[in-house]
Amino acid sequence: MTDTPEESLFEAPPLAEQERMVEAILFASATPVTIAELHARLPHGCNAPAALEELAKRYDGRGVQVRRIGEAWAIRTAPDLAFLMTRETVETRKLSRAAVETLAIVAYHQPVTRAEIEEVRGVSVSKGTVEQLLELDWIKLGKRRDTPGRPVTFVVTRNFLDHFGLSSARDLPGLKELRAAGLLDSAGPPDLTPDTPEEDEDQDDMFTPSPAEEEN
Amino acid sequence: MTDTPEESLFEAPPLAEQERMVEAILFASATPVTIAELHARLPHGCNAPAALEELAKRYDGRGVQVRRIGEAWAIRTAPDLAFLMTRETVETRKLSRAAVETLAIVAYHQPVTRAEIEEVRGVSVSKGTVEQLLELDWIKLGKRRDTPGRPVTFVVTRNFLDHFGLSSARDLPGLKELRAAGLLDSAGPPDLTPDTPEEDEDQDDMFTPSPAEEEN
Amino acid sequence: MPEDFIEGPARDDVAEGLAAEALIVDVEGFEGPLDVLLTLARTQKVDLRTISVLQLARQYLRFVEKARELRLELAADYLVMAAWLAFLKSRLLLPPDPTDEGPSAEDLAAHLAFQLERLEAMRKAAARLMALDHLGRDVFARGEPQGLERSRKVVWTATLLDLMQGYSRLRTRDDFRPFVMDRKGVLTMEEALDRLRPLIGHLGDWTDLMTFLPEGWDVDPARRRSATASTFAATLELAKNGRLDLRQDETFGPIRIKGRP
Repeated sequence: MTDTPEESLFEAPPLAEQERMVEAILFASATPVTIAELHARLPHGCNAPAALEELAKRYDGRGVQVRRIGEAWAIRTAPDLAFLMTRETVETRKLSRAAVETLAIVAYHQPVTRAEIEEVRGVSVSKGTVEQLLELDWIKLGKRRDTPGRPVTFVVTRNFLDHFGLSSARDLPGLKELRAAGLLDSAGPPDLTPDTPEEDEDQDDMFTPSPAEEEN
Repeated sequence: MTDTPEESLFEAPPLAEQERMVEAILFASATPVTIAELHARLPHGCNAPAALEELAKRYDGRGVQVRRIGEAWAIRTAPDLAFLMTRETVETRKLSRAAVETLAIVAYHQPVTRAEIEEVRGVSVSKGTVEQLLELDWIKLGKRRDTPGRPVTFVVTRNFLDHFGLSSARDLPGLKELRAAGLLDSAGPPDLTPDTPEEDEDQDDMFTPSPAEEEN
Repeated sequence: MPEDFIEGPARDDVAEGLAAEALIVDVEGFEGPLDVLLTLARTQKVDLRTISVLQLARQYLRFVEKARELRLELAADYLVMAAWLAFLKSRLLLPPDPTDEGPSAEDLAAHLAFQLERLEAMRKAAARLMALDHLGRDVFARGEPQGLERSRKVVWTATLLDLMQGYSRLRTRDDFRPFVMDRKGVLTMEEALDRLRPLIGHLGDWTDLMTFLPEGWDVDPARRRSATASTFAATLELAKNGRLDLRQDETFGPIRIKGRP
């Protein structure tokens, strides 16, 4: 028996070893792995964020990269090598213009209600469009809005971030500029508009800093 | 026009770059990739074996390894980290009644043939039950019975004795003890003993020194 | 097209005319009135922030008129927008009414401009979003994921108590075996009847019942009791049917039977 037999049993492996373990787990998974999932699989006492940081550094500039996707991490091929990958390409269904616009509105305005999406687009959102985006697992239902009728809101998913290679919704292209230009604010018209009053009430919430970013 | 405009157009990327490319291809491929396939996908003039060798060296000792599988190459989890890839859930289940009874008969009557087990239980013994007990290493095959057909007999194992905390099968409590312990809750009429005479005769054999003890 | 809708120098240049034609032909391709407005606004070739909403309203109304001329079915929301723009146009042209509550015509026009700018911004954002590297097109996930194997290990347990209880259960089962009559020691009434029927025809004289017991049933007491009872019951049955007569001369005396002719 050594001095600290109990402790040594549960001592976490050295960081370099933890890094190897995180590497193996990330490599094995096609989908992003959360910190919580990593901790669940690593031996007791491991520090997944520290190991991830080391690992990400190691893969900097390599053919594959360690990428953060929301609260999860994944290994992905480097974008500049896409030309090598043509064989792997899976043809995805082409999204309709309505679907693309709806997706963008959800991403930039989240959480956002259907009425708000319709307000921005000036046209009603078809059920099929929302269903397609839900099916792609790019948007999901968020919390209900605390306004009359308690409408559901939509937010983007981790899968959305993963698909577009975003670490968080804050990394959306041009988000800062749009916000600075006031285009993500609710500048609801006072009263006399084609919009119904209750939609205007909703708008106050509409463009507040998105909690979904933290959620994802 | 420079001296070698044609050649420079097709000049292979530097080896480090080739290594990145091979890395991305191996990572993204669903199946191991042959040298020929690598050459088909890499830019003209690349040296796939050299790039693979560099890559394999780079992954030496890492959480994943570049492994040769037949004539092809793939990235695989380091063997020592395989344990991270399985989440073992241990489920404790009670042995079925049929298995408990069969085991009890073997323990009390050993060596015992399948026909004898069935006679005591009054129902046929399923193959699965016997196999389960064999797999648990609680019973094993004993000597063949010297009767027509030379049926195999079953005896309990050392592992059985260990599991149940017995030093020998003779330590199993007899019927009288079971009754005294309240386990035989048959408060039947006193003259009607549960054991018919012929069964009692069997019992004499039953508790003769068990060959299984010596064998184990 | 009503001339009174045209104020100031009409900008009906060739390009705009062509655009309007194209618009009408493609009306089905529009994503609602705001989309039409945005397309029309682009013909003004100015920043959306400095757009002339008045001019835009005129263009839109002209678009709707044209659609009607061509008998194109316009959805209700296009007509609602037309009505609203006609209202806005008149408000913009008239001097503001000081008694009028609510937003000014300029506020409404500014909001419309904002809506157009926002829609345009979201379109551009959507385009930038779709231009990002797509997973599965530009960036790739692990092609051969290993997944997480969930191996389920079942540990079977049994205690010595289980074992002993199981054995006890087996050894005591006989005590609780459902009661089954011992058929060997029982003569049924049907058997007795079958036995008696062919015999009674020959009975000319009174004969003791006990002589009708089957052979071998008179030694063992239990068997004799059973045979006596069933034979007696059978004679009662036959007497009821009028096949024989019964008599007993004294209490506990022998029962005798005689067949009826």
